[in-house]
Amino acid sequence: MTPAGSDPRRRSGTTSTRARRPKLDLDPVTVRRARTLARKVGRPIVRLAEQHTTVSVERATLRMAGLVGADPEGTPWANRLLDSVRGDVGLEHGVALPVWDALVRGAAGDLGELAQKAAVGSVRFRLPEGRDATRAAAAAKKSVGAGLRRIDARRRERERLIKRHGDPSQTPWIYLIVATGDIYEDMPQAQQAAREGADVIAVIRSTGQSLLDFVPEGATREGYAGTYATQENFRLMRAALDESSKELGRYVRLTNYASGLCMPEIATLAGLERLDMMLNDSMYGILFRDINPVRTFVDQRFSRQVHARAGIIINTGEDNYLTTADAVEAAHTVTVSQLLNEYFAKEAGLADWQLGLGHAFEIDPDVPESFRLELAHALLARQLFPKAPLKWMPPTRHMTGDVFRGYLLDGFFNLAGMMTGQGILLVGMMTEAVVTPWLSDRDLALQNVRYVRSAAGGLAEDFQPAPDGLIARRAQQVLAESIDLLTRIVEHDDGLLDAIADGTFGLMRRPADKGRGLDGVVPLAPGYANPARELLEART
Amino acid sequence: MTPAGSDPRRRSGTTSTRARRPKLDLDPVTVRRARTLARKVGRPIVRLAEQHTTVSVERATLRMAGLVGADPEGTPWANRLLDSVRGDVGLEHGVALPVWDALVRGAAGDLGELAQKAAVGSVRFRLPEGRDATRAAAAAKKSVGAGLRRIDARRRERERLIKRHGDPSQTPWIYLIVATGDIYEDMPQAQQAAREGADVIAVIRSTGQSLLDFVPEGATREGYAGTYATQENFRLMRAALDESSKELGRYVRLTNYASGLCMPEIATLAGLERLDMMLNDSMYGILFRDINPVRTFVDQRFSRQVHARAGIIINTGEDNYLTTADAVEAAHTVTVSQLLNEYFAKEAGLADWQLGLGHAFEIDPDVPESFRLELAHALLARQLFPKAPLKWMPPTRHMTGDVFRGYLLDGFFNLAGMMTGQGILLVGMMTEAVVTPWLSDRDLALQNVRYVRSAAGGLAEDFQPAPDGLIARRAQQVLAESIDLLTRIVEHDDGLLDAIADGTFGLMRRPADKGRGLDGVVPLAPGYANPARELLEART
Amino acid sequence: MSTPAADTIATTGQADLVGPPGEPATPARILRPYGDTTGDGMVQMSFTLPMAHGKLAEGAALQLAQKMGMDPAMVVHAKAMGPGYCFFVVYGRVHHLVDTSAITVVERDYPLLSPKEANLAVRKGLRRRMTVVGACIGSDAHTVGIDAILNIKGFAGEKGLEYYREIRVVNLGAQVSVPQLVASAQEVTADAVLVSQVVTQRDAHVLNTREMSAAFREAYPADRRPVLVVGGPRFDESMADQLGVDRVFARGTTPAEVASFLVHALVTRRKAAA
Amino acid sequence: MSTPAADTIATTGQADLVGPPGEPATPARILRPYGDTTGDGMVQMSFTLPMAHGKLAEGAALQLAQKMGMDPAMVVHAKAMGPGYCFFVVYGRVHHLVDTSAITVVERDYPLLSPKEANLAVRKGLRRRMTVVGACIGSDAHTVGIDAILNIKGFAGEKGLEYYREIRVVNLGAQVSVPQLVASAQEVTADAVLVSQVVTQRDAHVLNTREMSAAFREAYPADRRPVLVVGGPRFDESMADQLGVDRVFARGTTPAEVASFLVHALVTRRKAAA
Ligand code: B12
Ligand code: B12
Ligand SMILES: Cc1ncc(COP(=O)(O)O)c(C=O)c1O
Ligand SMILES: Cc1ncc(COP(=O)(O)O)c(C=O)c1O
Repeated sequence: MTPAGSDPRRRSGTTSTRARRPKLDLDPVTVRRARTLARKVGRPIVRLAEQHTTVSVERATLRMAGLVGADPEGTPWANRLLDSVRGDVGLEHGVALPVWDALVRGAAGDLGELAQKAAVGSVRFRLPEGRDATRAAAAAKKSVGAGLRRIDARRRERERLIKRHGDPSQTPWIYLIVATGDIYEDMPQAQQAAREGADVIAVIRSTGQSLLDFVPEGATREGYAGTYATQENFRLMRAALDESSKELGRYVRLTNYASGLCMPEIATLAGLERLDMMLNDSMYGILFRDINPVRTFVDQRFSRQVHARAGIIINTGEDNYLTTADAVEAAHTVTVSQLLNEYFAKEAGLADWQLGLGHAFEIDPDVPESFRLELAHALLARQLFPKAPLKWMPPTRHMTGDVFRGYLLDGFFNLAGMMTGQGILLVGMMTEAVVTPWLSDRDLALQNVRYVRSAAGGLAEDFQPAPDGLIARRAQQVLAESIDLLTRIVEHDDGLLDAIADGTFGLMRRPADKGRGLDGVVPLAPGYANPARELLEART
Repeated sequence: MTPAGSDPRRRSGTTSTRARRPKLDLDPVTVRRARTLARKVGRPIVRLAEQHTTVSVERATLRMAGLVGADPEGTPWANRLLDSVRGDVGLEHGVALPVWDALVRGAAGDLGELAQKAAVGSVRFRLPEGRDATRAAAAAKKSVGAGLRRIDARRRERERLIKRHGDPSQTPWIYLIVATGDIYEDMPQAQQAAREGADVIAVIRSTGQSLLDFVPEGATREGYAGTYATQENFRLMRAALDESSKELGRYVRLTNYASGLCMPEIATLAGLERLDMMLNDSMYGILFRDINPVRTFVDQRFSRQVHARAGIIINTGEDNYLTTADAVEAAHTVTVSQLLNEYFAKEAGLADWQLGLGHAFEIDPDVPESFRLELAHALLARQLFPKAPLKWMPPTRHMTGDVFRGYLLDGFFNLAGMMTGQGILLVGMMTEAVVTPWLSDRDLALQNVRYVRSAAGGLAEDFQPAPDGLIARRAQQVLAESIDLLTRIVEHDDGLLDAIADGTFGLMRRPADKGRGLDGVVPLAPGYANPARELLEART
Repeated sequence: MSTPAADTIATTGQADLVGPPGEPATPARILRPYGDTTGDGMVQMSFTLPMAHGKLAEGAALQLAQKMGMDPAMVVHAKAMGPGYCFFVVYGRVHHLVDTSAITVVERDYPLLSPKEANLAVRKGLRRRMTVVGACIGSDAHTVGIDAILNIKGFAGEKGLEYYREIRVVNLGAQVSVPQLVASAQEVTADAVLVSQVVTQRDAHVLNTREMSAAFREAYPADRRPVLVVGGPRFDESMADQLGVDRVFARGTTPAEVASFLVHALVTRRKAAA
Repeated sequence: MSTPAADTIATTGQADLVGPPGEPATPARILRPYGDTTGDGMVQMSFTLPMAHGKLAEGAALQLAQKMGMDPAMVVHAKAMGPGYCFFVVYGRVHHLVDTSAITVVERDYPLLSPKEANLAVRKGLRRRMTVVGACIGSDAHTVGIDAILNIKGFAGEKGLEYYREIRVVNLGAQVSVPQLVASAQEVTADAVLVSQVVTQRDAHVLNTREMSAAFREAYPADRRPVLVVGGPRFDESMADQLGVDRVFARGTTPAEVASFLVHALVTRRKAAA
């Protein structure tokens, strides 16, 4: 898969490529200014990330090296091993040196055995020095490198399969969620969705998984409003969709969430199981899950490096702002977050085609001209990030139990997506305000997409916002407000961290020294070693 | 009500008036050519109409002069009286002279009594001559003139009420049907529809009424899939909507059908009961009810003259073609029929603002680009008839029992109506393929209209079909095909009558000497007199 | 869009395969509605009650849902429609079981013939052309359905009966009265009469059809009565007896199905009887 | 859009006026659903059956509709969703009667107070500020609902409880565990605990609420237990007893309703009891 080949917009027959001129006249100087500000805001955060590690980054390293499985209570061996190491020597030097030192010393035949022995106290860790350290580091690098090569192999496998089965023949790619809580119900539902036209399947996670500081194990059947993200569930669903790809002659992509306290590990598992996209946002965990900001930024950077390496498209979470804040008033916070997500993503090595930057159709439908305001916002994103696929999210907040009205709103959402050349379209469900999607909701929703795409997809050609019209003025206004906000963030004493602390995003206040998972954050000591980070960094 | 004041498009805040340039580049020479051809096709038909009368035209004359009521079997006195006259002296001289001759002679005190006496055979009619004829003619003219003045008074009353309550504040006007079969269920349903935003209420007629050669009497509760058009039902519903107009501070219009074998009479009753719009098409009865072509054209001309006088907006029936023929293949037959309806309407004295020319959103939704093709057709009509309100009809043929899909289709129909500046929007029902509309269907449908109008009504401003794009090319093609067809009709030996006979419209073959109601057609004899026709003609 | 293809219907004589997820499917006899999990029993409903919006109305909606066997039922939407009506959307679980072994389906109990086969059967069996009279009766003017069956143009890619060389079609069109229809059938000595009824408000289709079949019973000796066939989108195919006709066809019918039935009824069956 | 206004609810204590069309309205006790004619009983339904599309499936859909009390029922749409599922839309007449006299509605049995009145009642009745702890418990992270009740910003134009001078609000936010919640309530000596539950899949809201109320019963002597209130869009307001809480609030709740209830429960009622 080459970046170009996987840019959904490239294959568009009916979207912006056929338009007569750019639909918005954005001032290039202003646009450059916005990016410069985003870089200013983001750079200190990258430095912060470079200076810390987290329990999950270290566990991800162990997983990359092949550590799998869980103890009889279900605690993963990665957690058990990490806890032992941390108890013995702390984490500030990383797990790699103590762990591979033990292996080199012959304390166990492999990581699994080592974890088991450590769990019963029959192994103790030390921080190797000198030659021991060098040897441990080399062994670690070898193990982790093998893992990275497995990820590389999965990436090549994806490219092969895309070549064999083909990409969707149109944009936007159709993205659908399944969320039964039971992987065995999810699989046939996903396959059926693919049959009806889904290009991407996302398995929604069970509520609460993002706050678990471990990744559950095995195939699971008991999630609430979603199915646990586990390596085995990833494998099962990817296999099911490989079947579908073959059946349909079209490579069907799989998405999950690299989000929450285990973001780095889940990213790693995604790479190992050939997931194709991952929800992965630089601030979602902070704002919506009250996860400690530093923890998030450190985990973020690692997980994005993994995604870059694995050829995974990330989906950022700007849509979430609009579920708590007003979509008109807060439109510029979406743009600011997109600019930051872009900065962090590129810094981590992701290419343009991997940036599924999020935004959403969440303006109150009772607002006059709401549809045209949506078009303005969607066009702004489209033109600010011309090479990114963009992930277009459906109405949720203003959906009600009136499923007929909901079906109509979703149709206009689909239309806005087509008219503004969005790359990935998350299909809305008429039952949004009622239940997690039923099989039939999905079927009806895809029928909605098919109708709008076939009947009105080409409307982009005839859509030429008046240069001084409502749409153009609205887009300019949002861009101006974004620059104001970025300027205000830069002016904070401690930049972005302060801004997050004082409620700038989504009206949530999240101080840097509070939040979940803070005790899993460790400042690096001199001599910290982590082969995964080194190898990933080398590549970027 | 002045023509300008009642042109729905005049008040538009969001439609074509705000557009930057005409959306289609139509060649004015071609457009003029089309109108010239329509005139060529239509003129012989007008001459034909002038040379005939029908039972219904004559009965309408009697009704205008005040004849009401029915015998105990329900046969209207107008029919009984006409049949007696016809039996005694034939119809070729009209009913006026024999009837008023009898009255002048003192055979009865008024028309009602005369009819009753004639029915029991106690009066015989003759064709008066000389002074008797002059006296009879004068008496007839006085009676009929009084009726026409009643119609004039209702028109002024309408104008007053519109001034008092106001016109809808936006276009398109929202047009809704009620169809319970029971006038007493219809009334509250109509009032509720008005409350939810309907500007025009149409009471659908019972199946089969169009083939009745009499107008039923009284309030009725037993229609099938519609309610009988009777003078009393007209009165009841108009009164109910007058209440609503007051309640809502907006004049709510009422529509019925001047169609079928009693078209002239129903037009007259509509004028007398202050109906505001009437379904009235130059060829519908011929094609869809197998009514004799000559009968139809004669009845047509009279009924249009009445509508012109009464200030009633007509709605033509081009939508019907597309329920039997394919909406893409037969698009030009709609245009041709609109041009003919325009010619016949203007010839009968109707002003531009009274021309609710019909067209419909009936392209198979599975046809690629179906929505844009609809836009092309709708724009063509809009630009060919810039001053006519245009009546935009919803999808019916391709509606299915999938009411969710139906609700979506109706939304796109609404959108097309807004984007192309239609004047009157007949609201589609999600249950189109299932049942006659339920109360809740109408409520949901109006919610659909309100959303589309408020959210996307202004999209007309941003809608600029590419000059060489699909929409422009399609509109030009349909216009060219229309000119071809008109040319072919002109080339027929007997013009339009031949064309109708050989299946040119709606794939139906209707020879001029076949069809229902033929025996009610009578060529005029020298000395034919009809004060209604004379008075109406004088006015135009 | 939802038209069942005739052939798949005939071959599906059993409940389909639903087993434990991920496992090989086995035929199920007892089913429940499916929302997003096997056995969840979930359905959606909407309706209007003639009462003002409010808590009482929502309670009334719940009561109705419960009487219909929903438990739990959720009123997820309630909207006043004027002062006297309220519209509801309700979701919930129904506890009824669907027993697929207790369903009576009018399966095609005759072979589906190509036009060629049908022609051959008529030629051999009747030794003359078969005459078929078609009409929309009563005030019904919806001819598209009967035309789809009769006109050459046909339906769903199949040619209509006019295309069959051995079938003579007399299509009377719309709004034909029952006496007119009987007279025409007698005049052309029809072998079969095909009637379409689309308008169903106040059961118009049922009443008209009964009137028609009674008239034919009246006008003909039992053994000479033409085969009576009625069709339309809202008919229930199992109602032939109640309607007094020989066969009922519903939405999605194709011409070949009708031709095959006529051959079956007029050629095969009569021959068998003789 | 469909949120019932609180006040109209309280005043609508009877079935509304439906009489013969066109005649003066009289209260009706026995109602039927209304399609387009009084008494027609018409409703719309949609659901999926886990079986292949075909005549048998349509028969199965009819059977279900009949078991739900629909007769006649029309399957107006049937669509295969893959080989093993079929989606249906059914219209028809139900024969159940709605008896509005048999509906149990949780009416507001306490006066609706303005913030001023509520403050006054607390000051006079409790002689101290009332402490309220709020949270989304379990894994539920939907805070918008509880925030609508608690935050100053409020809901539907009404200010939230934070705006009430005499109410002290401790909003614990999302995903609070039950032990955490109990501990917090004890720490601040809460008078009332307000819990929100939005996720309902597999009855999560019911299970979590029961766990919560049990924990409070365990942790407190009966007479000192804080008032327990639970809310969320899918609760049935009549389930308070089953859930072990003092009151349930459903979709469309406004802050004033909650404040008024708390005053009623903590001031008025306790005073009456004393
Ligand atoms: C086209 C149409 C019209 C056209 C009819 C043109 C014509 N020449 O037929 C026009 C515009 C004239 C029309 C008028 C009216 N219509 Co109309 N019309 C429709 C529409 C949009 C499509 C019907 C259709 O053509 N379907 C396509 C054909 C192929 O399908 P079919 O009829 O089901 O036929 C198939 C099968 O049922 C079967 N079949 C049918 N007949 C027969 C007969 C035999 C012997 C056999 C074997 C099989 C068979 O085979 C066919 C092929 O599979 C429907 C809505 C809809 N989308 O369904 C409304 C609809 C049928 N109309 C309706 C109504 C009420 C009317 C009017 C009465 C309204 C009015 N009061 O003015 C008028 C008057 C008509 C009248 N007097 O009957 C209602 C009926 C409501 C009801 N259930 O009672 C509908 C459902 C719309 C609605 N929701 O209100 N209509
Ligand atoms: C906003 C939203 C989110 C936001 C939440 C942000 C936040 N901080 O709250 C975000 C994006 C984070 C989110 C995430 C998820 N969501 Co969510 N979300 C919604 C959404 C769109 C709106 C909910 C809302 O805010 N309503 C507005 C408030 C004001 O209404 P309310 O909650 O009903 O509250 C009122 C009353 O109920 C009452 N009330 C409520 N609580 C209380 C408490 C008390 C004490 C009282 C007195 C009254 C009261 O008063 C309020 C005012 O009237 C709904 C869909 C919808 N349109 O309803 C889905 C929805 C609730 N989410 C859902 C799901 C499944 C999720 C996820 C679990 C999906 C996933 N697996 O990733 C995640 C994870 C969340 C989690 N762990 O719980 C489902 C729940 C399905 C179900 N019935 O089980 C819904 C219905 C969407 C769907 N159809 O799938 N979601
Ligand atoms: C970036 C991101 N991560 C995660 C989630 C899912 O939430 P949770 O943290 O509950 O898994 C979302 C919400 O859709 C999201 O946008
Ligand atoms: C012009 C016209 N007249 C009449 C009708 C109604 O049909 P019928 O003749 O059955 O009353 C229609 C159909 O909608 C129509 O368009």
